Amino acid sequence: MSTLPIWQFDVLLLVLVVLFAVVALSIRNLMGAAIVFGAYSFMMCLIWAGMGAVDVAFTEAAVGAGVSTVFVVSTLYNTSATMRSRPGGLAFKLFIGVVVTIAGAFLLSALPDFPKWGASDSPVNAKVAPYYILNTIADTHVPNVVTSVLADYRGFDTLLETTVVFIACIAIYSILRVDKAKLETGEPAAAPVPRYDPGDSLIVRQASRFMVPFMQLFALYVIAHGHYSPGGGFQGGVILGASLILLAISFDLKFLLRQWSEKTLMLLVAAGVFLYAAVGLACVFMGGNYLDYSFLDSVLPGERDMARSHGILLVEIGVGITVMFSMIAIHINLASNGRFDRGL
Amino acid sequence: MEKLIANFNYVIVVILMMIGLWAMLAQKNLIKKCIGMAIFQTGIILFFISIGAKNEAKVPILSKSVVENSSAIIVNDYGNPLTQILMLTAIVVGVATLGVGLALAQKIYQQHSSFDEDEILENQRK
Amino acid sequence: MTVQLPIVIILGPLLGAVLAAFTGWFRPRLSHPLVVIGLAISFAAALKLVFIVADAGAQKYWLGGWGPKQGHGVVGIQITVDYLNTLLLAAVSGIALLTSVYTRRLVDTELAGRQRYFYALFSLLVTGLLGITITGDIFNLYVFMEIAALSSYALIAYGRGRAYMAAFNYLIMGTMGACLYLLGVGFIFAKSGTLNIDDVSAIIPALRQSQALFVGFVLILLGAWAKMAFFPFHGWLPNAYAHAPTASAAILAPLATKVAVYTMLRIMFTVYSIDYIIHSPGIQSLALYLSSLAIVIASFFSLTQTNLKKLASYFVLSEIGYMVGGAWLANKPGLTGAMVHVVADAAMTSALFMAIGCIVYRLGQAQLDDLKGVFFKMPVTMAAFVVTMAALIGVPPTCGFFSKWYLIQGAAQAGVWHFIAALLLSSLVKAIILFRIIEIGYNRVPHPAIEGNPAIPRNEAPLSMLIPTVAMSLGLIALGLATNTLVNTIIANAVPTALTQ
Amino acid sequence: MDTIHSFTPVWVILTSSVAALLIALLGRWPNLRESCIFAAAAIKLGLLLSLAPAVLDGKLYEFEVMELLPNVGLAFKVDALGLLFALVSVSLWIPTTIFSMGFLRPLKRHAQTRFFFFFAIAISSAVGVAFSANLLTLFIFYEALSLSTYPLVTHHQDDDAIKGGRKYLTYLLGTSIALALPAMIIVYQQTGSLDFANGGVFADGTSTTLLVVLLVMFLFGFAKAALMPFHAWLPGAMVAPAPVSALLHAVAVVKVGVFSIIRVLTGIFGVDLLANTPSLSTIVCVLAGFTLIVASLIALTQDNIKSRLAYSTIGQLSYIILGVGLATKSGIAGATLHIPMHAFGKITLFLCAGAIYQACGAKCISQMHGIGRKIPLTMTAFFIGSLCVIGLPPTGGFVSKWYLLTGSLNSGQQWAFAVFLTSSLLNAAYFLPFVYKAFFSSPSDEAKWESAKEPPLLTVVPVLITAMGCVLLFFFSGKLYQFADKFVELYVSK
Repeated sequence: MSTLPIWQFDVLLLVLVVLFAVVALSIRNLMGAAIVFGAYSFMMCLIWAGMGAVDVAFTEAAVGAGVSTVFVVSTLYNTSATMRSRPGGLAFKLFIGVVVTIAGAFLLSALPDFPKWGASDSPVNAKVAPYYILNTIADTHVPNVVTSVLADYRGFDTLLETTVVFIACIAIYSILRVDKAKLETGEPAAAPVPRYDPGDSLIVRQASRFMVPFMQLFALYVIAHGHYSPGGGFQGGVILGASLILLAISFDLKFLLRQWSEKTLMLLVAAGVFLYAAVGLACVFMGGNYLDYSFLDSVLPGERDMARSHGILLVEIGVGITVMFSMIAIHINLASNGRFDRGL
Repeated sequence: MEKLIANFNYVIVVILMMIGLWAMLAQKNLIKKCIGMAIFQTGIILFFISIGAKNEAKVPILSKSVVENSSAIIVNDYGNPLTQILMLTAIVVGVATLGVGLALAQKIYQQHSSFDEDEILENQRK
Repeated sequence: MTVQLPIVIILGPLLGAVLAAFTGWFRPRLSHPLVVIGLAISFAAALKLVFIVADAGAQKYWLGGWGPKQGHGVVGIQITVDYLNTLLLAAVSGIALLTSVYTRRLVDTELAGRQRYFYALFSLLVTGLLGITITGDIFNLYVFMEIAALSSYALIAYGRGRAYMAAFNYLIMGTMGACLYLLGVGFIFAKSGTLNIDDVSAIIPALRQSQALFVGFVLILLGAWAKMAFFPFHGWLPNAYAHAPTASAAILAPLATKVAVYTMLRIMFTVYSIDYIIHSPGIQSLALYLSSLAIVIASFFSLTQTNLKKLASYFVLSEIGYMVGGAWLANKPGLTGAMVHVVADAAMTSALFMAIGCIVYRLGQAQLDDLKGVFFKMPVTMAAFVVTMAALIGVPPTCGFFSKWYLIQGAAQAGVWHFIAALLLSSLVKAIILFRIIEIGYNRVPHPAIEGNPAIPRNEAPLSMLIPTVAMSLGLIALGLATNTLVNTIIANAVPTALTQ
Repeated sequence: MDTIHSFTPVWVILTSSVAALLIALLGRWPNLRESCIFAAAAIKLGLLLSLAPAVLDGKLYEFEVMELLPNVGLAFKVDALGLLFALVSVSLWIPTTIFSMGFLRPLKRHAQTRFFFFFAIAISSAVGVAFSANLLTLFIFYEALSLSTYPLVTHHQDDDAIKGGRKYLTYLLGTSIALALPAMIIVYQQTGSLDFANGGVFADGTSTTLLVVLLVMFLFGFAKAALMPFHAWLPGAMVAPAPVSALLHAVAVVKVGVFSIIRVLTGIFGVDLLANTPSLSTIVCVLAGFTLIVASLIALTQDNIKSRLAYSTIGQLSYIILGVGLATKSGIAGATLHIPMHAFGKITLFLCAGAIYQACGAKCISQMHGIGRKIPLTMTAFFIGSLCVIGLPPTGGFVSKWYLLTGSLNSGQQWAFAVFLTSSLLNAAYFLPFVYKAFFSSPSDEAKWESAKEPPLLTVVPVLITAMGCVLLFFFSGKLYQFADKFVELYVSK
């Protein structure tokens, strides 16, 4: 592990990140902006990996860089990638610029008051965090402290996080989905026919058909092995989702919808959250507080700490299901502008 | 010099946030606003992570040897897990908001065939 | 079993929503009753907790069994029901229950064919709002804020035409608010090391002079102000509530802003104690001027509106000025007034939007000058409307009067005369609007009882909408008469003890 | 001064509200509806008289319904002043109902049920104000009265009725919310209680500027007392039908305004605080005196009989305020006496105006020359009523003005004596010439004069009853003085 701070390497990365951010926002061509934004997220993963936050880097790579770029690109696919910049409005931009710089100065005024960067005795690293590191084996028998804190100590946060993903999915569904009635009446497709059609380039199709099984295998490993190595429900779920999105992009949407109908997708999105909430509820029926897996020891194998570890695994599976299918559903909606016929 | 390096992370965090905030408020293009929003959120995530970073700290996964006798765990060897899981939530929330924003932008484009806020306002007023 | 009540308040709507999402595909008729049952369970739990808290004090509940650990403080996530939030919990779940019954017919007509996920989102919004009110963990509050925000964007986007742009603006402002709040939490976390509200409030007094905590406080304040559409950030609210479908406005308007005000109260008085507020006079006078400005400008704009829904949204804006001003008076009557007004205003706005919903349901639109003869067409709805407007004006027996009483008393005690003038001005403006509506609806049409004048057919709203509206408007009077007992038993000990007079 | 804890005051208020409900139900049977009003009025009068003996020898009836704010509740306390005012308004309710039966029915006015419904509610809120034990209960019933009289003022629902109603509400609701409410809250915040205590509520340390500000806010806050700048709603409210302007704008509504000011001056500020802080009593007297003179002068110029009577009412109200402002025993006694005297006198005049309109359709005085010969009964009642308002011997008005004059003599404000005299002369100036012309000069409008005939019995009888009441008051003024004396003994120490 590199000792911090080799400041030359970090400074370079941080400056690059700021550069990418500025470029992403000033490029005229929106597609270009999306790509630079993807690069910006990748740089972010590097910085976080450099700082020891491996799980976060993994999630950012899968969710931040991977899937959001696909979302932005599929939105642009359905609309127009060129940005007609209108003259004028400079005064307003300057005014906002001034307001923002004042806010920035105000934030920086708190700088000297912060604990030294990287100090291991700062309140954040000394108050609550040590308990997790010291007691994770005794409590949950899960070496990867992040997974144990994620799914058990602060399990309620993760349940709500999964609910956020679930809401995003049904929100986008209810915004974009064009109900069948309008579809049959042959309403003229408002969006212009996209200029370039991905077509069926043989190389892309064969390569993706070859890659998808390995991706899914790796994703299942990530979910199952979340106890011992970086990874977990989110990352695994996103990779599974990404594998199916890869199929949808390389072939066409119909190909994916033949295997996974719209109804099963949306039901499974709800099923994941239901599984998570039901596990919590089971703990209540067993006499403990909500999401207290140790009370499931009569149901799950092993005594109390193993029960917690199995409880965490169950919950991770629930998260994985929801995240996977909501990523797919969101992609389909965004790509096909709610018509579920042909998309990116 | 030492002081500047030590707090370099925070300066970058503030710069990133201000770029994001500026984009959200000043940019007229809806997609640029969404990208600005994502940048603003990643800025905050960088802030949280840089609080929890520890010098010479390993990834917070307890090695095989320590799993047997849990008394040998030295807290300062391992990174801070708490800030990391907070940021897992923040990233996922960021993506969710981005998705909803893009869906709305798409629907607005379908109505006004333009992403530019001023054109949309004129169109609405007609 | 009663020890599990706090989590039942959240689980009711959450599981209701997930099940409603399932049945959305098999038997869509079933998702509405499921959500109503979920909300009923939650309301029953919240009501029971009001009585438990009234005599036994704050109830703490640790999720996953992870309570306070020696030397580390609370390790897991804690949810607390104490004097400050128990009333709001009962109010939010009660109003949500009534509104869910009320919106049945509205959803069938306005969102025909697109309502598969409406009730799931409705229930998730209520989960988010109840979560913000009940949680005892500042990061958990952020996650609940996002749940409430995302479902409200979707609910607004159900509207036609300009609703999408309004929802997009709301999304940008809402995310900016949530991010500012998260950054504020980050600053507090950096200085205190823990996320649990009780532990943080124990640490903060020792770090009074720290600039980071001050910046964190300002950030959270700006975040809360953006979420509640307080004066400088109020641009998105009128469009959002006016162009949203009436059913969404009926659930969003009464609750979303009040819960954001609660967040500000919780951070101001529980996390940062009262003497932190008193020692930051710069913000106090700024907040008071801004709240007076908010009340005056919102009242002025409401005079110029011709659409009922836009009119009601400007009322919501001016009511926020009441609450923020009351909280920032930082004395006992002012704070009591703010807390009473949070609950009272939720009920008043809900009754107002329900009455407007009935009018929109029957007359198809809500333009003011097309309301001729509405008092004869819909006598019961308009009676409820007059009672609600009387409450907003502050006519004695209703709850609006008592909260205004405490606010003016607090302002008089603090010597903040511009706030009193703003309060009275907004009551007068609302009185003018009420009597303008009475003139249009009642006087300007030839009285049907006189022979020779055309008889006006009765066209009352359906029973399933009428009963909640009338119940809510009568509830305003009941709440008014009960204010005194509520203040003595619950709100008096929610006010920080440092405030003597 | 011991207090009797009993529910009767609440019964008194509730009877007319219950009557209102019955009226609403019996909409379709007018006779049944009217009889139910008479029954309610009779019961109310009976209950009030049952309270009279105990109140006359110093006991107070008290009842607290519920606590609305820390140590301020919805509470009733019946003392001499309250009982007197309630007796006056209820006893005059009966003749007015008879009159409105006679007046409204033949004109086949619409929505009579609504009319009588809100009439009954107005009466119950007026009695509520009379019995309130603290300023908050008084404010609640004050607002209820404003809101319940709005439909009565806009009864005809034509354009000028709407305009009159709009002016009526902007003045009454506007001033009560903008001035009376904050003043009341500041008093509560300063002293912690709103009960009408006989020594006044303020601790003696309070700064006089605050007292002056609060006094002005109260004087103008209770705009029903029609002090000068905020008097315009009274002439505006003359668009209402005759019975409304008779009972409400002569007795119930305006007297509530004056009654609240008396309560504030004696119960909140305290008479001795008024007496020995010269700035407070001069403000009251100057405002009242100014209103007195200017209103009487304007009344001279008014051709429409109802607006002339309206301006005369504004003047007479300021009599009462000036009487209390003098802060002397006989001044306050005179003011208390003037409430019933003026009530009976002015209601007779308003009812006569209604009767004349019904008889010959004339609204302006210039059209009414010589009709005395055609409708002698109404005009004699009008004459007696005007005597009572001017304050000449055979009628009760004389007694109250007598006490007011003696009060002004031994008070600090000697000039009040001159003000009282000049305004009485002005009263005579705008009433007697009209009465003279009505009887003796030749008719100015032939057509109207020919068609004029005595109005139906139902409208003439109540007018005669009230006129006879004025005369009776003169002879039984001793009984009324007992009320005034008891009230003065309670609130005035020196």
